[in-house]
This record gives sequence, C-alpha cells and structure tokens, in this order.
Amino acid sequence: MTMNNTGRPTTPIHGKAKTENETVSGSRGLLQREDLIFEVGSPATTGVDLPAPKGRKTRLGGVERRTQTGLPGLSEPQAVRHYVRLSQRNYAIDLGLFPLGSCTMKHNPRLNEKLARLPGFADIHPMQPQATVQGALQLIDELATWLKTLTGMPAVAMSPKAGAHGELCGMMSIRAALIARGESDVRKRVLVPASAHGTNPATAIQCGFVVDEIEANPDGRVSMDQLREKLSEPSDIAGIMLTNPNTCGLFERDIKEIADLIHDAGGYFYCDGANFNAIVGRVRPGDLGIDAMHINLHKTFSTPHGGGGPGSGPTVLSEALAPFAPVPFIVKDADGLYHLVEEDRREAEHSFGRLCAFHGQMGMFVRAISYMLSHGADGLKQAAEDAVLNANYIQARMRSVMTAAFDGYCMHEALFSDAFVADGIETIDIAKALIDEGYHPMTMYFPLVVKGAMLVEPTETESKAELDRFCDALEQVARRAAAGDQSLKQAPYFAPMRRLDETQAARKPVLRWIPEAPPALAAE
Amino acid sequence: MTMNNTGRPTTPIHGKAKTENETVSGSRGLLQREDLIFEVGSPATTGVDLPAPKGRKTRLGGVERRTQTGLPGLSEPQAVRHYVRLSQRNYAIDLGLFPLGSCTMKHNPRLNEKLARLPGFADIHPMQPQATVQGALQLIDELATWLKTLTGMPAVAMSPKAGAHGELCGMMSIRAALIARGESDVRKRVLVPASAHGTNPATAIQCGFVVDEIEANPDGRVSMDQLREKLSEPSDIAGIMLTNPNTCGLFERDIKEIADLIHDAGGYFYCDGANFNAIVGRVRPGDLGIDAMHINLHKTFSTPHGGGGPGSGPTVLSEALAPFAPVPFIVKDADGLYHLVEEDRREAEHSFGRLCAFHGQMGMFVRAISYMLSHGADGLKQAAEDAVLNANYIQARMRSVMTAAFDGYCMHEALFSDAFVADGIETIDIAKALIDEGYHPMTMYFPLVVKGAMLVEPTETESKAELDRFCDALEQVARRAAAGDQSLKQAPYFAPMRRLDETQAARKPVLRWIPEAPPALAAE
Amino acid sequence: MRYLPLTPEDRAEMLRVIGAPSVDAFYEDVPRTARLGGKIDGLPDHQGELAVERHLSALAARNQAASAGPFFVGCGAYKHHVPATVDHIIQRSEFLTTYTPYQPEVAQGTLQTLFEFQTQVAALTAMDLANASMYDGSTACAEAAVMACRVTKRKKVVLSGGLHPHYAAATKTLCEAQGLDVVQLPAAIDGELELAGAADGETACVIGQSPNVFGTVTDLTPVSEAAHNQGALLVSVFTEAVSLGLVTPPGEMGADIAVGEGQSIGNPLTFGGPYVGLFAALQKLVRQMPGRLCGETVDADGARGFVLTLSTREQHIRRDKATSNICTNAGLCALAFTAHMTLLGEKGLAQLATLNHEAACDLADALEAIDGVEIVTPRFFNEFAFKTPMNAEAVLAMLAERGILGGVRASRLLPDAHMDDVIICAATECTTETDIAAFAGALKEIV
Amino acid sequence: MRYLPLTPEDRAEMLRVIGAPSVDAFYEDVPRTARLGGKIDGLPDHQGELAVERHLSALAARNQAASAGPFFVGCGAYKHHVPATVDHIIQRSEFLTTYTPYQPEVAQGTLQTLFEFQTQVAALTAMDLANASMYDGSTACAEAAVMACRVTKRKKVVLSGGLHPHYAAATKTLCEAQGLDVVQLPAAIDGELELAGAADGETACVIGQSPNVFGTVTDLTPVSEAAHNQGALLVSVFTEAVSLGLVTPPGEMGADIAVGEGQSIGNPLTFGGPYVGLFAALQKLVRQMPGRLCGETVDADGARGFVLTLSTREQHIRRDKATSNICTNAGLCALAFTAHMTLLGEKGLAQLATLNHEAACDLADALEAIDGVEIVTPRFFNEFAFKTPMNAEAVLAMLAERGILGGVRASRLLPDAHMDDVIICAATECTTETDIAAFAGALKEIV
Ligand SMILES: Cc1ncc(COP(=O)(O)O)c(C=O)c1O
Ligand SMILES: Cc1ncc(COP(=O)(O)O)c(C=O)c1O
Repeated sequence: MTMNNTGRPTTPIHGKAKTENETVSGSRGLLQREDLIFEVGSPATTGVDLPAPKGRKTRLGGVERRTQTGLPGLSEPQAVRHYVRLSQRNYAIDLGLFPLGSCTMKHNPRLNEKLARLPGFADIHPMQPQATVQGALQLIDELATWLKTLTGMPAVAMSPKAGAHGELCGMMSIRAALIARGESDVRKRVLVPASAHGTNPATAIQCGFVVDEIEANPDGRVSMDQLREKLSEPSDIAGIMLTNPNTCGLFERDIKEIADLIHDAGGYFYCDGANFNAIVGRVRPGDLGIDAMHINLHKTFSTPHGGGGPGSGPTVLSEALAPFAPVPFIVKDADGLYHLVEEDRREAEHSFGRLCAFHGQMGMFVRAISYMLSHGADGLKQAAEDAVLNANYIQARMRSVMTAAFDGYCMHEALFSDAFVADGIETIDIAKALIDEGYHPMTMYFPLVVKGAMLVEPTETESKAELDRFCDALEQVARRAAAGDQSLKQAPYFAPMRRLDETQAARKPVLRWIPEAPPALAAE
Repeated sequence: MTMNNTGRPTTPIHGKAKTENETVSGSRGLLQREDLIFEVGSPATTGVDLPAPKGRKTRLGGVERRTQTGLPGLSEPQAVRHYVRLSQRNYAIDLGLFPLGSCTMKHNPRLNEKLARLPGFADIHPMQPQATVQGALQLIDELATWLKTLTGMPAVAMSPKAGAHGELCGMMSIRAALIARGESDVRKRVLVPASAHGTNPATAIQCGFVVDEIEANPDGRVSMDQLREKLSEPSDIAGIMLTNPNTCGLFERDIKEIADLIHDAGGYFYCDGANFNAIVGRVRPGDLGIDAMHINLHKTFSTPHGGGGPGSGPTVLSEALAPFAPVPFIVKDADGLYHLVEEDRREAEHSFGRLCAFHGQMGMFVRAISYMLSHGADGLKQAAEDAVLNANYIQARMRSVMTAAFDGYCMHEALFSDAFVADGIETIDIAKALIDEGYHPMTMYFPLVVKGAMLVEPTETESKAELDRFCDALEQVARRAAAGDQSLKQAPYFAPMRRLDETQAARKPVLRWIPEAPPALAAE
Repeated sequence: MRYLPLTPEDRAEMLRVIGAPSVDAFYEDVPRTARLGGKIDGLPDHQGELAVERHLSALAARNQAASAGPFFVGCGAYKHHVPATVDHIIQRSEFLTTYTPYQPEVAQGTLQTLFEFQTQVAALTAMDLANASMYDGSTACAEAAVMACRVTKRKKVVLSGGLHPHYAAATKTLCEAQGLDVVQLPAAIDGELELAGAADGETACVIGQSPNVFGTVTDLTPVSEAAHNQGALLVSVFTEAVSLGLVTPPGEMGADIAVGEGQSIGNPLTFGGPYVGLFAALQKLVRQMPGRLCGETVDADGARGFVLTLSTREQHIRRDKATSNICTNAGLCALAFTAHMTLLGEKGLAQLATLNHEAACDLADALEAIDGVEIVTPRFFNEFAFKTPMNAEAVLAMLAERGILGGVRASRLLPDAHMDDVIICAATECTTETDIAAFAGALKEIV
Repeated sequence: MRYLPLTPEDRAEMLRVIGAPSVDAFYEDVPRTARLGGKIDGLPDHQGELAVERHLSALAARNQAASAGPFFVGCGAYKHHVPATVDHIIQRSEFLTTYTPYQPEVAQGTLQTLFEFQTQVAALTAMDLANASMYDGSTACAEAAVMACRVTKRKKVVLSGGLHPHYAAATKTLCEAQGLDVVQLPAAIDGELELAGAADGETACVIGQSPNVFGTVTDLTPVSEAAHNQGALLVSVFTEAVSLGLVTPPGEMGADIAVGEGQSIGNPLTFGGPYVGLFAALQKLVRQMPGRLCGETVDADGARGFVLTLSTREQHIRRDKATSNICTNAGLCALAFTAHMTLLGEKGLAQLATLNHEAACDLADALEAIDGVEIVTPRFFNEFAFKTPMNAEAVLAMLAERGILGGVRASRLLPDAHMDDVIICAATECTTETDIAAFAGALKEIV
C-alpha cells in the first residue's frame, strides 16, 4: 500500500543530529558500509567463469553492439557481500510485525519457496508442447478450483500479474460485456468511492472509462444516498469499483443493495479483493452480487512481496462476465488431459483478448496452492478470523491513546486519524518514531477520507506477545505525539539512515549512477 | 582457532557506559530484541502439522517416557523470526573480512551448498546397498585423488570429521605402526613445538603418548639445536607434530632436515595441515618427508565453518603409515565398480580400526570437490599465492604502526606482538575496538610464543579495497592503542552487546535455561 | 495450524480485552443470508508439509524439465544458467519478505539495488534511464505504446510483423480499451524495416523488435529516422536480454523508448512467470514514464541514500491522472536480474552473449545439413526459424517423444500466418554439442 | 577465477607496496628441491558453474535417493522429514559463514542458539546438562567412555551386545590407544540387561543402548543400579533421537552420561555425515565433560548475554591437560537440530514419535504375516530385526532390484555374529502404507 498520499514528500530537518563517534571504516559494529557496485567493481572483471568462445564467424549480419556498457563485474565474494550487507538495511516480515494496512504482510512459508523451485515447475518453458507440462496445467486448474470455491464465483482468469492487473482484467471484461450489449459508447461512467485505492481510478481510466467519485458516510462506508442520487440517471453507468472489506477496514454492510442498485442501473459490480484475507471462509463474494474481483495471491495467499513484487492477481468473474475472460485459459478434456486455449476465437470467441504473454505467474501459483493445501478449508477460515481478531485487539488497546477513525469493530485492519496528535506533529513523525522502536510503520495518509490516516493491519501470523510488544511501543509513541514531543520530528534515530530528503530527490532527480551526475540528467 | 589463550577470561568494566535513549520494545531500529525460545513459546503448542496417530496398541513393552520435556514449540512464523533476528547478531564472512588467524575464513561458494543438497547426495543412507550409491563412492574416490595429488602422498583416510579428528587418525596410525614394530611401549615421546595449536598436544595425549615441548627460535621456527638435543637419546621417540606453514605464519625452512632427523631417530613426522591453504600448488607435503597430515576441508577447501562446524579432516598418509589407515575406505574393482572396506580384516588387516560411524563427512566432500573443480589446478595455485600476497600486504601496511612478530615475509597470515601497545592497553582491547569498526577481530593471544599475539589471516577472497579499508581501521585502532587511549578498554560500543563478562560465566556457570536458575545448577 | 501463533487461550483473552462475545461479532455487517456456517465444503482440511510436498512433487514430476534433455525452446523465454549465488540472494529474508520501499530509512537494501538495477538497464539498452521494472516484457510493451500516445498526443500505434504475437496482443488489448488505433503489419520474418514506411503524421509510435520473434536481428536506425521525421517515436523491443551483450541495443538505433523481457538474466523459466519487464527511455520523457523510479538523495545527516521519487506520476498519488495503474511490479525478479548482471559485468555478458550466438550458429549448421530443412532467418543472435518438409506440429511431437524439445511452431503463435511448416528454435550457453547432435539426428530421421 | 577478487593490477601494486619482486619471494623458505614449477599435473584447470554442476549432478544421479521409493534403512541414521524452514535458517549467511563464537559481542546469534540447544538436549535426555555438540553419536560414545575412566580413575569399559557396532569400534579405538580395557559382550538382540552382571570393582562404566542396534528398547534402570553399586557409571546411548519423545530417556534410567546421534532431528541422511553428536551428563560431572559449553552472563551494560565458558577443560587452553582434543564440532548441524526441535516442541515430538512407532508396528504386522519371516526384536520403537528363510544379503539385493531399500543385514555390521539371515529395518513418519505393502509384497515373492 501507499505512503504519504498527500503527495507532500518529506523534507527532514538537516544536520541537526549528526551521529557522533564516526568510525574510520564507515561501518558501525555489525552494520557494514556498502558502496554502489559501480564504486566497488570494474568492467574489466567478472564474477562468472565461462568457457572461451570458439571465435567462429558470426551470423549477425553486422547488427552488432558498438558502445560499451561500462558495467562492473564483481567477483563472487564481493557480490555476495554487496547484497548481504545491503539486505541488512531492510526491514522485513521475518524481522518483525509489518503492519502496513491494505498490504496483508503475513508470514511467507519456506515450504512454498522450496516447492516453487522444483525443476518440474521452475525449469519448464511456457511454450513447450502441452503434453510435456500436464502437471503444470493441472496445478493451475487446481488453484483455479480453490479460488472459485472460496469466492463462490463460476470463473477465474489466471493470467493477471498483480492486483492492479487484475483490476484491468475485470474492467476489460466489463468493457467487453458492454460492447457485446452495444452500449460501450454510452456507458462510460464508473463510480469509485473516495476511499478507494489509487489503482481503482487509475484502472478505470486505463480502460477508457470516466471516474465519478462517491463520498463515504461518517461511518466509513459508501453513502447510499449519494449512490442512489448518482444512479438516478443511469444510462451512462458502466459500473462501480468497490473495495470490500473496504480500505477503512470495514465491511460494506449494504453491499447487496449496492449490487442490486448497480445491476438495476445496467452496470456491473467490480470488487477490489485486496482485503479478501479478512473474510475467507466466512462469506463468498459470489453471494454478494459481485461481477468481478481480483485476488492478490501476494497478500491473501502469502506469496512473498519481494520488496515490490512479483505479485499475482487472478480475477474471478460472474456468469455475466465469464464469456469475456481473457486468453489463455485451461480446459480439461474428456480424456482427463488439459489443454490451453491461447487465441480469442472458437472456445474463446467472446474473450476480450490477451493481457500479457504466456499463462500467468506460475511461480506464485505454486506458492499459493502450497499455502492453501497447508491451511485447508479449516485453516483458511481460522486465519481470516485470527486476522480480524488481531486487528480488533490492536484497535481496542489503542482506542484510549489514539483516535479510532470509526466506532465499532473493524475487520482485518484498524484505522486511526491524527485527531489526537498535538499541533506541529504529523502522522509521518509517528511513523518514523515507530522505526526506532523496531517496527515498520503502518500505512500513512491512506485512505484519504480520514485525516492523517494510520491504517494498521497486523495479519493473523502475529502472536499475542508480538501484538502486545507493538501496542506498548505504539502507545508510548502516541502519547509523545499527543504531548507534542518535538524529538519525534527528527526520528528515526536508530535506523541505518536518518530521515531522507524526498523533496530534493524529486526536485533534481538522479535516477542512475554516473561518475558525477551532470545536470543534464536531472529532469527539467 | 582459539581466543584468549591466556585462560584469563575477560571481565568488563561494568555499568560505565549504559546506552541511553532506550526503547520501549527493547529493539533499536532494525536490531530486534529476541528472547529465549523458552520465554517465547509453550509446550502446549507446535510449529509442525502431523497426521493424527491411529492410537493402535504399542509394542514398546512399557519402556515409555514418564517425565515431560517441557520444551516449547513455536509456530513457524515465531520460529523463523527467532532465528532470523538472532542471526543478525552474528558477524560472518558474508558481512566482511574475517581475519581469524589459522582459521582460513574464506568465501563459501553457494554453488557448493546447492550441490550438497541434491537428493542424490543429501538423501542417501550410509548403509544402503553399495550398488545403489556408486555415484557417492566415486565422488569420494575423486576427492581422495585430488587430495593425494595436491599433497603428493600415496594414501588418504577420508573418515576424520575435523582437523583434530584427523590428528587422531594420524597419531593412531603412528601408534599402529609402532605396535607393528613392537616398539609401542617404549616409543611414547612426541615432540610438539610450543607454538603448536592446542589440539596437537591434546591429541598426542589422547593417543597415549607423552608430550615433549620444543621451543621456537627467535625467528619463529623450530629450534634445530634443541631438536637435535631432544633426539640425542632417540630410543623413546614416537615422532613429532609440526604445523607447516607454522602457527607464526612461517614456512619451516628446515623441514626436510627435521624429517630426516625424526626418521633417523626412528620416529614419524605428523604435519598439522591446517595452514595448507598457503602452499597448495607450490609445494607438496609428500616431498618434504611427512608421514601424515590432516587437511581441514572447512578451511583450505572452503566448506562453511557454520559457527563451529561441521568440519572434515581427511588425513593423507605416507607409504610407511598407509597400511594402518582406518576403516572404512573405498576400493575400485576391476569391473569399475566401487566397494567399501568396512572391517579391519582381510584387505585392511593392519588397519588400526574405526574412528567413527559410517564413511566420513559426505556433505563436506561434495562441497570440497565442487570447490576444487571450480578452481582447477590453476585456480588453486593462484588462490594460495593470493592468500600469501594478501597477508604480506597487511603485514607491510601495518609494520609502521604495529610490531611485526618476526622479520621478513610471512605466508598466509601476519603475526604481530603487543610490544607497540601502551601499558594498560591489551591485545583484547584492540580486538574489541575492531568490532566497532565493523570487523571480526584477528586471532588473539595465539600462538603462545609471541606476547599478546595478534594473528591476521585475510585469505585470498578479499579484494584490495577490502584490505585497505581494514588496514585503515586497524591502523587507527593501533595508533590509539599505542597512545594508551583508555576508551579502548570499554569497546565495543556499537556492537549488539557491550563487552561480556566471561569471568562471571565461569564462576557460576549457567549452562541451560531454567525458569529461575536454582543454585543447584551452578557448578561447585 | 503451524502458521497460526494464537492459542485458544490467547483468543479468549483477546476477546475479553476487546469486549466481544466471539469472533462472530466482527462479522455482523455481513448480510445474514450471505454468512457461511461451518467450513466451505468441497475443500480438504489442513495438511502437514510432507503431504503437501508429496502432492506437488507428483505434479512437478509430470512436467518435462528443460534440463532433463536436449532443449531448444525460446520465443520470449530462454533457458540460461543462473549462478547459485543469485538464488541465495533473493532468498534472503530481508529481500524476500519486505514490501515496496515506502519507508526509505529501513529499505535502503531494496532501494540501493533498484538504483543499481535502473543504471544497469539504462546502460544495457544504451538509453538515458530506466524504471524500477514492469510486470514483464509484454506489459512493458503495451505501456510503452500508450505512453507514446500521451507524449505525442496522437492515437495511432504501428506494430511490426516480427513483434512477439503475445506482445502485440497485450498492446492491442490496452490500446483499444483506450480508444487508440493499432495497426498490425503482416507477419514477416525479416520485416522490421517496413515500419519505416508505415509511420505517418498520425502515428504516435512504431514498435519494432530485434532480435524479433523469428530471431532476426535488425538495425532499426532507418525506422527511428523515418518515425522521427513524422514526429513519431520508436519503441524498440527485445525479448532476449542476453542479446544486449552482442547485438545493437535500442539506444544505438535512435529508440525513444526501449522495452524488453529481463527473464534471461537471473530468472528461471517457471512456465512463463514471474518475469521482469525492462522499461527504459530518453531523459526528456521521464515524467511520462509508467512505474516506479528510485532516485538518489541525502538523509538528515547528509549521508547519501535512495528513495522512490517522481511519484506524482503514479496511481497512489495521482489516481485517475496517473501514467499507469501499476503498483506492485517485479521487485524480486529485478533483484535477481541485477544480482546476476552484477556478477556478469560487461565482460561476462559479452562472453555469455558470444557463447549463445556460437551455439545457435552451430545448431544452424547442423540443421542446414539436413535436406528438406531450410533456415529462414537471415541474421540471428541465439534463435532462428527453419522450414521443415513436414507439418511443424507433427515434427515437434515426434521430437518430444524422443525426449527432445525442439522449439516452437510458428503456427502456435501466428495461426493465420500460413507458417505451418516453420519451427522457431533457440540455443544458449546450456546447449551442448551432444544436444545439437541429438536434435539434428532425430530431425533427420523424422523428415 | 570467479572466487578471486584480486586483479593483475592489484597484484602488481601490492607487490610494489610490499617491496617484493614477485610472489616467488614469499616461498623462498621452501626447500629448492621441493618447489613445484608450473601447475600440479594430473588435475584439470578451473571450470564454470555449469560444468561443475553437470559433473556432480551426473554422480548424484547414480545414487538411489531414499525418497525415490520404499525405504526402510536405519541402524544409526534415519529418514525423517525436515521442515523447509530449518534449511532456510541454516543457510542464513550469518549462521553459515561464521566461526566458533570466540568473540561473543558479535556472535550472540550462535551463542543463544547453542544455549537453547544445550537446554533442549538436557531436557530430551532428562539429564542435568549437555554440551554444545560432538562430531556424531559414535565419537560422543567414545568420549563418554574415556570421560568415565577419568571420573572413576578406573580403566575398564564394558560394551553391551546391542551397542551399534560402529560405536563399539570407535570406542575401542580410542580406549585402547589410551591403554584402557574394553570388554565387549557378545552380540545380543535383547541383551542390554546383561550389563548389570558385567560391572565389577574395576569397571569405569558400562555402555548400553536403547533402542539398541536391533531396535530393542530396554529400561536400563537395573543396569545403572548394579553399576552404581560397583562405583561404575552408566553411559546410556541412543542413535534415534526421535525415540526420546516416547521411549524412557537416559535420565529416567539413572544414566550418568547420555550420548546419542542427533541426525534424526533437523538433519538429512547425507550418506552418513555431517551429523551431530549429543552429549549430556549429570551436573557433578560438568568439569570432566569434553567439548564446548555455552553459558549465560551479562555485558558491561548488565544485559543478558551468552559466552563459551569452562574452557579450562579444553585443548585451546589446557593443551595436553584437556578433557578432549575436539575443537571444531558440529555447530551448524546442532543449529538444524535446535531449529527443528523448536518447531516440534514437546507436543510435536511426542506426536512424531508416535507416528514413527505406529508405522513400525504396521510394518511388523505386514512382515510377520509372511510365513518364514520372524520378527526377533521383542520390544521396539521404529526399528526391528527379522529373520528370513534366505540369506539376508540376497534378499536385500532382490528387493533393491525392485526399487525397495529393505534395511540392513546384521552380517554387514556384525560379520561374526552368525546372523546371516537377519535384516534390521526401520519405519518413520515418511513410510506410507503403500511403501509397507510394496515391501511385504516383494518380500513374500522373494522368500
Ligand atoms: C486496496 C488495494 N487495491 C489494489 C491494490 C493493487 O494491488 P497490486 O499492488 O498487487 O497491483 C492494492 C495493493 O496495494 C490495494 O491495497
Ligand atoms: C593449527 C590448527 N591445528 C588444528 C586445528 C583443529 O582443527 P579442527 O578445528 O577442524 O578440529 C586448528 C583449527 O582451529 C588449527 O588452527
């Protein structure tokens, strides 16, 4: 999820707190200094040993590289150190609670990593004869069955490469359905709540729709009055994009009515499933009137986030949208063999086409099915309940010191506003102070409907002891914020780096290494 | 190698430098607090899922466990965090230069880790039919060939599990040879230089010999005069245990004469091969008159040290000792198949017997042969030369600020004494100050023949840049030590922990966790 | 359940603190009729590691691994050797289990490697700068097309006849949804230069590929000149990143945007994903680029550090004004790419590229020697197309029966191109002389 | 060479700084006649990863992996499932590439896990305390014998007829070298209690095993009582650590020293090594224990920390007065053990042990049903011996031809025991009903 949605990058107070007793090496105890590879290595060396080329005449027809890359090659010992040293400057789930709201940063089982590396999965080519990859096709089919069963939806498109790509898949399907109805030119308006994740409006636009924003109620849910009003003249309605549980961490209690209203208006219901983790096994989106929903395997089903991906966003579709699903998809034949439908013709004549090359994020599929089989139907439900329980526990423990954005229980994440914070202190100061306490901050300034929002999602893989330790730390930071403790403004103090200057980075962008950056490379 | 050989454990100056601004969580930035598993988990929980037992009646005949272990089971997320957090409190080769003299802490290639995990190596049983493990037997035979070729020795015993175990193997062979000569009761005296590693005298004793210590010359080598003198009455001489290159990092230039003298005296020459890395490809121990030598695969041939093992100590033997080699060993039959000789009879009638169960450290063998094949004859020689070059570079750069123990070039490690250090400052203070600079200290107080010894072994896998960075830091620490900078006495300041109290640990040993340690469990 | 730390006692105590009777209370907003009682049926209960491992290992065993025999399949994904070090690095907890680096003070590991990645991609493509990765090559291509339309404020995109058909399809999908016109030139083995004539005053960009899907390498300089004369951009595509070590890179051919697939460097085949999309452009286009950008800055102590920057292009700040809807990208695959590239360096990559080319040349020699077989790719790097006297699908099936994976039939990618007798095959540093001999021998028998 | 960072320029510059003409100068002390010119011959030059991987993979492919088919081999090493987490942990750079924790300020990771390991081993064996590991079970057994002699100042060691023959051999080797007398009782499937009668006034210790090499479990209490009456110690041995979850542990039988093999928990078979020796003893014997000990203390700030302690027992301090010559032990295997044990906990271990026992019982039922086959182990945990009407070696060979690894013939371990018709076989949680059926079916055909 997103940081500092106000679009106001941080500028630290400079030079105020220079760490004293510097070392000669630039390292400090176990924290190792590590420069850029361009400063460590040279283009003349390499960290691989390859047989010498034979020097036979080429068949390149002269289409050869003329310039040098100048890229350094580090010996293996240097390369290993480079990355191991840098890795220790990262926070990670394996180090502690990672309460980024809307990101579902849960434990990533190593069994899944191991299985994804079996040669039978990692070393097969997407275009080799289908008879030689029947196991892979079966695995995708099994995963699809799990997803359809858990969501209660009849169809699923497996190729989307992340959540936002799944949104694209869903909205493209809606577009195709509207085309089939001959209404695509008129039905261009998509309703998107103000609380929606940035990818929702962005996706609508990518698919050629126009975005019409709906406000939230004081209780953090869609304003039904406004919704009815916006649907009063429905002829141009393409549909709605709604997150449920929503980005305030609340279940849209009127969701069925919303679905009915949208359908009556001739539109379709896209549900952003990023928060599916809260309800797995407790309710099926298919029972709520949803037409399309993406599932972030890298959230709900624990495929590692990897510092920014890869993800995987299979998208379930209703009967109404299923015919328009993208290619490829897998069909099981009478003889029990599987085959891929790769072209939008015949079996896929209504398909809106292809979203990307090949068949989706196989590596993530293996991890996700391994996670599902390990949990089973019982474990997945328990996981959802524990995720919600953990969030409510944090909300309950923090209520007295922080301002809960809304009354009542939350789902998988607890949302707070900065109302309790003294003037001059901001949400970001609380975030940076948490870093000193050994925690990754929660999601800040999102959702936009709450001022100075702090969205805390612990997930189910935290023990009570870890939750208490986190709450104790957060509580004390919150008290300091309420008291206007100015030392917060310079936090963090104990991280590998002090607060970074995002304003300068954006003003004169330096986006690649150059011996010394000529002004030419700073964007105008 | 060994620390603080003076046997005088460190006692820190207590409470002098309490780190201020504590956190609530006990973590500091990325450095996570982590308690003992017994404080984190409970015996009622487990981090594994196993099928439920059928509850069938047992065939244990009542020989059942009556007491509880009380051992906690951590859920997988808790367990992963426990170890990942703790790991970040370790220094490692992958983080930086690890100059422990006599330990040869070189880069551990990940290729070797990968290959050692192939099911064909990691998932085979030592007692399954030999027809089903021909590849494993061939690998051991290939490794043996490399070792024999590199050392110029006719035989090698593969089963020793570490260097000291290899010493046991060599000295047992010598003992067996003496028995065969009917002289084992008289020939009990083994000459061991004062500079020898502790395992040498300890091994001699373990094999029922008596240790007779020889001094070193002022130039750091065996005193030939004293050697001759000790051999003047040779009837009780069993042999000599000599390290070469020796623990002062010097080549014993009289080694051939030493060998001749020992042999003339009717004894055998055991060479401690821990420092073989310095001479691989430049000289073969077999050409120096050596009868037995262990090779630390976990030093010279890069199998990871793993925080204290496992190691592997194959021991090469001369013609004179070969017949007495331990079982098992591998024989290649006419038909090209391999078989194991497991009993000390027939083919092995003179064998001194068995050192341990099964066939040696297969996991280390795979890593070592992978390392050898990767380097090849050319690379191994280059590695030895670079190791020696790196050590001499450090010696040259430090000469002006530290006291080199001896004149002239060194081999793979540079030895310094504490002569340059101001009164009140000790070798250990220099060591701890290096920790603040981001380095693991060198070997301290060893070898014993040099006062306040500091033994620095960089190995060949360090770049010049890393060496310079280390020398810059060491130089400045050395200057502070020479100037008597008292702040050194409280170092380290930046490590995960301040200086630890070894005296208290030894005075009232607490060797296991107990809810609160009853005095009963502190050793009298 | 081994992944769930809460004990029954914990749950009870927590409910007490919350003041909730049971977890059901948290689900009261769920419409009654939609609440599920009990477990979802049709799905098994939880299983231990051993059971899960057995099931998935059995599925894996039903696939033929590339390393298991002679292997020549390419067309956008390539079998290369990845140093063991790379996999060790990407499995580091601190890289594997962290999020997009939104909090730079505790994400310098990810950020510095991204900065190095961007620099490597820019240098390899000979472009000014690159972003922090896209999903894969095909989606990068689609994003490049719509970006070109934003930049030029035009609506027409022209695709060469040698552009990977999946890339073309993904581009069409996105463009058409945005009301942009896509012109697809007819499939052609050596037709990239036809793009030169295809650009007109309405054209936002022409998209050419080298090496193209048939393996043909082409100097696109004439195309960029023609395009630029019309005020259009050249988007230069590659699917085999290793080729950049030997073949003329986009920046040397006047490309305005270079996109490609990075799988070949650092990443396994994995049946098509996850891969890593490379996206590079000219400096002047930076504010129209999609995806994340990592930039250099300083911290409060004045120390050099890195942050995500120019995010006013992105969905999380600009929402419906964003340049793209991408959020999660291909972080860990980008790390694998940069780690492998850091080991290779210029020297290693050049050598690797040469080995690939020589293997392909040896393969071509061996296949050419078979009568009836004709190499139809005029200039190539490590991949080329050849004609067989028989139907390609049948040939590949017979090869597969012999344990040889002989390539991709053109008809699978281009059903309408009437190329039923064309096979596209690739060779890499993993291809041995024995593999080549086996392929040629078997093919000889078959045709 | 990829592992060597120095460039030719570096080497030249460094020689200049040193003031040496060439590296040859450093080798001047080597006797002229022994100096090698050029490379050592008979050995190949360096190779790339791919080549090395191909060679070793080919060797690996010539071994039959335990997981590849029905597998029942035991006798001191056991096929168990190790959670993937364990391997991830031991591959952490900070654990894998560090040394023995001599500098505690930067080794708390290793030290705290050792402290936890020692506590786990003590609790599992029901002894007061344990050391930080030995090479393996057999060397731990040998060290226990000589330690008992030091403690009692006696010279006689008695070995049971059920002690693993490799353990017995290793113990004899070490004892005899030190002039100690070893009495080996005749091989016996159910003879552990005969140790009771074997202890006399000269006896330093009696060494018994449960489960023993034939799988027989025995309550050694009568043995410890008899030994103690004679002033001798009981050394209680086990080779299957998982049995400690179900079978009477050494501490409950009056053992003074408990030694065993820890491979079963956390460590793969790896053809016999590296494994991890477990060594536990009574508190009063601590100063006579071999090997490293980790103890709790505080740092200068008063914070709890851990250090290696009581090192005055060890070779690096006491040299020829040391209790043992061991230096490097089995650190990483001990880490694997403690990590796996931390996942299991008491609950998981008990369940695992029960599954092992039940699998063995099922196997026994299936084999007993075959006429001519007789189970000769009276009481067992997960391993037992059975008689076949044919020569055991032949039977095992025929089973192997059918892809079944059926166990170990007693005659391989005890050539003189006239047990040519005895096979020792084990079952674990990895043994499936199909495996058992396959074994029984094949055996039925054979005999
Ligand atoms: C609510 C919501 N919707 C959509 C997304 C986009 O998913 P992805 O990052 O996988 O594209 C996210 C992820 O941050 C999200 O939190
Ligand atoms: C000189 C010397 N000899 C022997 C040994 C013992 O080797 P190991 O620790 O493998 O038993 C060492 C290891 O530290 C050593 O440095």
